[in-house]
Amino acid sequence: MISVRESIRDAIAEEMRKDPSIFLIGEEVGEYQGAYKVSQGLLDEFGPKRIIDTPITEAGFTGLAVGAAMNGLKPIVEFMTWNFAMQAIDHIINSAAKTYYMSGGKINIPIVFRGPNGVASRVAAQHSQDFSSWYSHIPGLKVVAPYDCTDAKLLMKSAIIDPNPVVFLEHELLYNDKFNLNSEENNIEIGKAKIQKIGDDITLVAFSRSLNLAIEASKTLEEINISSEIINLRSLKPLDKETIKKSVKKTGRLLVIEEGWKEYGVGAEIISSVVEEIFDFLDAEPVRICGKDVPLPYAENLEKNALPLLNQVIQKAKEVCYYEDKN
Amino acid sequence: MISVRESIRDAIAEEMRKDPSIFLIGEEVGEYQGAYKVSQGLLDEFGPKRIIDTPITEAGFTGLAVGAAMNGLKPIVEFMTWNFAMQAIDHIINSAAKTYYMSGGKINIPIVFRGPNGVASRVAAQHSQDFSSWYSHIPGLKVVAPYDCTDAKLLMKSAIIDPNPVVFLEHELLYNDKFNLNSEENNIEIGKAKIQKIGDDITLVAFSRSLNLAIEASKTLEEINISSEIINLRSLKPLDKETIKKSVKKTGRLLVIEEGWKEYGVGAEIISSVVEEIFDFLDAEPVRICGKDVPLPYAENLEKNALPLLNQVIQKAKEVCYYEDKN
Amino acid sequence: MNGSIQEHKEIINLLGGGKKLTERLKLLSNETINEKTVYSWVRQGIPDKWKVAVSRCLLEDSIDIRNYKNLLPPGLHIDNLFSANNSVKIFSSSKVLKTDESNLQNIIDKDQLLKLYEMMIKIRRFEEKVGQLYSMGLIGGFCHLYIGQEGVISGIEMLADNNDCFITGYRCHAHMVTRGEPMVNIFSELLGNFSGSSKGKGGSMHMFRKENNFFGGHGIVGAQVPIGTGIAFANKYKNKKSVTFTFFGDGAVNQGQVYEAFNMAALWQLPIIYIIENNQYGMGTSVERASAMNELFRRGESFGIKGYEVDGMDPLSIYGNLQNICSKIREKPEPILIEAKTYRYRGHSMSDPGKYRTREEVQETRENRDPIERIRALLLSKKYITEDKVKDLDKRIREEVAEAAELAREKNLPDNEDLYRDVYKELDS
Amino acid sequence: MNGSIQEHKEIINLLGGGKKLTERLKLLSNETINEKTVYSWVRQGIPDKWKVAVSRCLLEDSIDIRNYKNLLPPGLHIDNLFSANNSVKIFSSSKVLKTDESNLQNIIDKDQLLKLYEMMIKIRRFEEKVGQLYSMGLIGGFCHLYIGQEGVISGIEMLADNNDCFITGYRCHAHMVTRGEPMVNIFSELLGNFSGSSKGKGGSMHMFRKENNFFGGHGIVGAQVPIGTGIAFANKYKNKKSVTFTFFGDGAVNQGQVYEAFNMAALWQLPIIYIIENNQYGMGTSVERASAMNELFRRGESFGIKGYEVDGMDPLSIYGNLQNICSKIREKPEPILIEAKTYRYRGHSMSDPGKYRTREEVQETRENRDPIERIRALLLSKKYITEDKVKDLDKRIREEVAEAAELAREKNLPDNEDLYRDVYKELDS
Ligand SMILES: Cc1ncc(C[n+]2csc(CCOP(=O)(O)OP(=O)(O)O)c2C)c(N)n1
Ligand SMILES: Cc1ncc(C[n+]2csc(CCOP(=O)(O)OP(=O)(O)O)c2C)c(N)n1
Ligand SMILES: [Mg+2]
Ligand SMILES: [Mg+2]
Repeated sequence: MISVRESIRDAIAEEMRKDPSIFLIGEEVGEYQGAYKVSQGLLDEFGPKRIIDTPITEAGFTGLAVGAAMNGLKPIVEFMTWNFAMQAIDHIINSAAKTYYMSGGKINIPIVFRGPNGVASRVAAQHSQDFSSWYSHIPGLKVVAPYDCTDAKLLMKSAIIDPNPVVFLEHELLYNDKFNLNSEENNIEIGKAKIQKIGDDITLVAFSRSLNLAIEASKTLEEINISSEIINLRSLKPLDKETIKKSVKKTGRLLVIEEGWKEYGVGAEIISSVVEEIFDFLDAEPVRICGKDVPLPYAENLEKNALPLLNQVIQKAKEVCYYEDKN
Repeated sequence: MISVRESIRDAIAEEMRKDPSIFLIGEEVGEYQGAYKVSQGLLDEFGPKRIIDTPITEAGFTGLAVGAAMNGLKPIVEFMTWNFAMQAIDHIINSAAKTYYMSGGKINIPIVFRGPNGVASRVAAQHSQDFSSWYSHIPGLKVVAPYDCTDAKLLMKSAIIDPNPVVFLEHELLYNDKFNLNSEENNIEIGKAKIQKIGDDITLVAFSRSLNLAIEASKTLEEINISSEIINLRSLKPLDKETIKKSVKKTGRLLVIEEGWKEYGVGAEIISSVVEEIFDFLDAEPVRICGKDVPLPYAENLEKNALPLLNQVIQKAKEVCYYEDKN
Repeated sequence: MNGSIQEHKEIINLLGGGKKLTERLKLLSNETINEKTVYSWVRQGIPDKWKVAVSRCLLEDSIDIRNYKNLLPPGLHIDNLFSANNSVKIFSSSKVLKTDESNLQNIIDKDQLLKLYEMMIKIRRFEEKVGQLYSMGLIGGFCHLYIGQEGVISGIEMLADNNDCFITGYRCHAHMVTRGEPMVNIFSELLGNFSGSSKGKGGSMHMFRKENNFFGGHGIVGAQVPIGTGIAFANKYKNKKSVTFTFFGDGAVNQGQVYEAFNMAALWQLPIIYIIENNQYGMGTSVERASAMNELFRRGESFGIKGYEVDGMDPLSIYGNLQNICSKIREKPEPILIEAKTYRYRGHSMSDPGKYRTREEVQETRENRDPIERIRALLLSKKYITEDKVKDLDKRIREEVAEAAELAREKNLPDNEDLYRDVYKELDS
Repeated sequence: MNGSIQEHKEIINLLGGGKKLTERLKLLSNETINEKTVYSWVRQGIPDKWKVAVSRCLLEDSIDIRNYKNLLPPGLHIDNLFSANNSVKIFSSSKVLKTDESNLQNIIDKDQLLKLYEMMIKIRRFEEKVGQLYSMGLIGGFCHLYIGQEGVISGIEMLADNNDCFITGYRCHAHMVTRGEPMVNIFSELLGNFSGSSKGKGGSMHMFRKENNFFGGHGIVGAQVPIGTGIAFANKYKNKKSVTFTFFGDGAVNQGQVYEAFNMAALWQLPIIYIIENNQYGMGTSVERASAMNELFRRGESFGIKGYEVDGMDPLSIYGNLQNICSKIREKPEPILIEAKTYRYRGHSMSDPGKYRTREEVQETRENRDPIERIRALLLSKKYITEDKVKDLDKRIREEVAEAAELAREKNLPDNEDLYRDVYKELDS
């Protein structure tokens, strides 16, 4: 068993050992070993030339990393959290994502932007935004959101090797979670979802930490004989519509779980792309259980309620499966 | 008849005459009369204290405007185009949209962020992004996108009066278009859509310039006896789901037209919120005709094809209405 | 001496001869000088008085002055002459403001000194209590304490008036306290209660006291700098004589938006005092590792903003040195940059193990530069207060703080419906 | 004189008397000085030579030096002494680099001068043709011409070598031309053809020539500055001796990310030359209206970057003044800031009516400072070329340009499927 935190670190280290043009840059990634300790030990192994502590200047070091990528290096940019990447978002979109196209394929930008995304614990609105749907809206970017250690490690390796800019959305509240590395997988293709659990009656689509809800809900549903298939998206862009559609064709029901805000969120795209293409296979309305549309509050009880809740998932799943509680 | 450009200007001027705490700030809004001449004449009337030319520092002047709003003024911030607002997006989201909530209702930010959004003519990828779905994802922001002069003028007035941050998405390619001001409307509530045209067989949802496509398509469809109802969204957040649902309940069919990228775009939210709530009223799959998921290219023919095309709208509408061409 | 006269002759020739040189020197100084005098230098050498001016002429012609070492008078470094180049207007006169102990000790009276002392004690006891509550698991998320830096806000508060405006980053409890927010409200906020300053929605980093012009409490490093500039902009717009004090850290000082704000503040002459609280570290990164030019008070020079360094561990130095600056700004708005050298005793936030510095470094500062100790010693030496009274005062404040904390602990969580309130302000109709 | 001796006595007392002053002066200078000498000043006055050093002592003690006017030697302004304050290390020695006509005219030989001339002519004719095509409606969108600024890129190209890297904003056609992109490809791009430099996808603002290290062509004002810094970072990382020339405008210079880049470049000593092409306007806004401190070459001082102003209308001045700077950087990487004073003759873009300046202003610059005219005159006066040859050359280049444009006009639009190509690069497997 290994933690998600270590899996990410290991992937970075393994790739860095192979390719001297890879370097890690960001705030506190070196001497401090990472604000969330993801880069623990890397400075020791690779030295300050390749593990680079920056001033608190997201726009600047992101632009710098894009320039380095244009000129032959492979930067991994750590945002202490994705909230701070808003300062740098112009470079992520305009300088990184669009350049390959604008140059007619002359200049590609092999770069990984990574860091914890979305909610953490009690850090309030400015430190808790989930950017999944924003980045996934942008052609030229690839967007991945790992759940467990296998996801984290193999997706990170794929992201580093990818010749395009990849947005790598980690989750602070998963860093400590431990999983076995799945020895049967040794490569995850960006753009492919995983069937986390096979089932027949309803398709639960989730990504990142919302997988926990899906898995928990699935167990409870099993008890009342609702068999759910769980899809772990892994990639948000490209989105693996085929896998989702195949599952929904089988189950006839779709429920998306997402921690981010519901309106204009990830769930909207998933539902729309399904109904647009396989409307007739649906036996009930497709539904979303998402973060509530409010800035994330600090108070413990409010924060909890602002996020998707297990009982909401179960309740909704029952509803669309036309299950009626006996009592 | 008056142009959309002048309607926006007039609304600003009328409100500025009433309230000395309103000021306009941005690049080239004063002496140059606006990069797109929206602020023509305002410097003359209101002087340099209230019409303020800034250095090219979007983050800085947006933050400054937010501070001014906290301290009792009502800024209207012009972004030369919304593309450049990415430099300032942290202030729009973290400083403006979230503060009312984070302060428990102590500090509100009455501010209008405005400027042309989305495609212009042949200006390539960095200057053509449509930010509609991004901003609409954010609780605490209101987002409006006017189509004609009545929309533009009355929405601008509502935006200025609103005690919350309002994102006002104009369209460069509509600035010159002339319309009669609808004398029957003298106020548009933010959050309310307009039935642009009544119809029975299919609901066409559009906003901003995509209304043109909806209106054109509707005429052609009329000729083959497909009666379409057109909804002009006006507001993207709050989204007027009631009006959309009411229409779809009647027509049983939904087609969304959008210039922005399809994946994770506005159409996704509209379709999802409809199917989630009134799935059973739909007689065919709801569909989207959107911008293609590529950075906007420069070449004339590519640019045209990157956007939603009239024939695609008509074709799709026929399809979901099960209309079969005779020949 | 002959060699040097030889050199001087060469120089005069290089500069176009006596006649031309005379004209150039006239332009450079207000003193009259005639050709004959200059001609005589060819034989007698250039007198000390005129050496600086002659050096500048050489520089203007891009002649390497290092060849003529004796030309520069003692105390003047060649680099200074470069910027003394005629074509370079000097905007900045940034400098380090000294703390002249004996002078400063008399600038405020007994009552003021006591008030200052009480303010600092209150901040420290408050923050200590916050630290306790955090360790008890009652406070969540990030929590940044101000312990060690009390002198900065307190010195400023001594010279601020009620109309002045304040804004800072996430390290904002002290500002709430000094701006008059009841401590119980701040504690309540930290505990996530409905009676908190932000109804429990903001937490440690997002607190405001609008009644007294404290505009928060911002979590994004550097963001408060343009916002503060906008607050000052509004004051000027409304013809208010208020000064806006905008606080930020030595880490924040590298954020680009800071310079965008500097430029506008200088361009539009806004009434604002930027205060860099240089506590030596931005999280785990020392100033030296983050800032290329680490005389941070000079970071406004490139934008025409004067900067001053003050000892942030001495509130009297802040008060004494800034008083005039502040009243000048009230009369004639302009931006000023202050670097207050200070230190934080605790970790960056409650979860910082602090491996980037030694215990000794912290200990040394606490022992030798503590702002509270400094003022306590002064109060005692001036016999404004006795040791006993000091203890009484301390006890009273401890009790006040404890009481406020206790009161705040009477849980009153927001109710579930509050989740959806305060997203938008209603239109008044 | 008596009055002044009286003053000097007072000063010596203020500074703690002869003994203390002697020690302080020793610290300030390398020259030996003994107590007796200083004591004698009480009676004889302070000699000119030591006045600067004494002034600095006054400043260090925050004594207002303005009370002692005669202390400062001619040519030294008080503001310079402030920054000469002992506790202020002077990082910057920014200065204006003069164009010494007679010197410069000989720094390059006939072939080089001809090459320079041809380069500038080529840019101008190219841009003129672009203007024509635009007016004919063949080019769409924004289109920014470089006419008037040819001297800048051409001067730089004279000292750059093949490994050096270039990046600029949207005003990038000239850089494409001088970096060796065939003109027909640039025209094709402007016409939106598949054979264009960016396959018709980028247009006027987004062009690249990676073979010769030209990294574009960027539409977001200021964005190229951190990107360029990253290009330099990569060169240092790879131990390449290349210099990166990063061009940006007087408008872009206010963008915050510029200073974030400056800080990192100085902190990490990257081999980069930042070149502000100060053409006096950012769109319709003059430097004065946009920049608080408009000696833009000094904008790096707050970050420890030296700056130099050069005449951007004189490519020889650029070449001559930057040659050494550039080779120093190659040996020992460091960032340098250059402000090239230049001018654009045309509107900001093709759609700019240009009401923010007078025709006369433009006319005057064209007539008196045109870089092409300057070099043409030099070529003629040196008899490197005859009037006839000038005409021939001009004609040849016009033809080349016309031919390239003609060739480009053979439409070859991208095909529809190209819309979906080049969004992502395929993994090589
Ligand atoms: C834009 C941004 N980047 C990073 C962070 C994370 N962060 C919070 S505080 C901090 C250090 C700031 O140091 P400094 O400005 O010196 O203030 P201090 O904490 O010392 O008071 C960092 C990096 C943030 N909040 N915002
Ligand atoms: C971030 C951003 N803001 C605004 C613009 C619009 N804009 C394009 S060029 C320009 C003026 C730039 O002036 P300057 O830097 O002096 O360069 P010049 O055009 O004179 O070469 C502006 C405001 C932009 N492209 N990017
Ligand atoms: Mg600090
Ligand atoms: Mg310019």
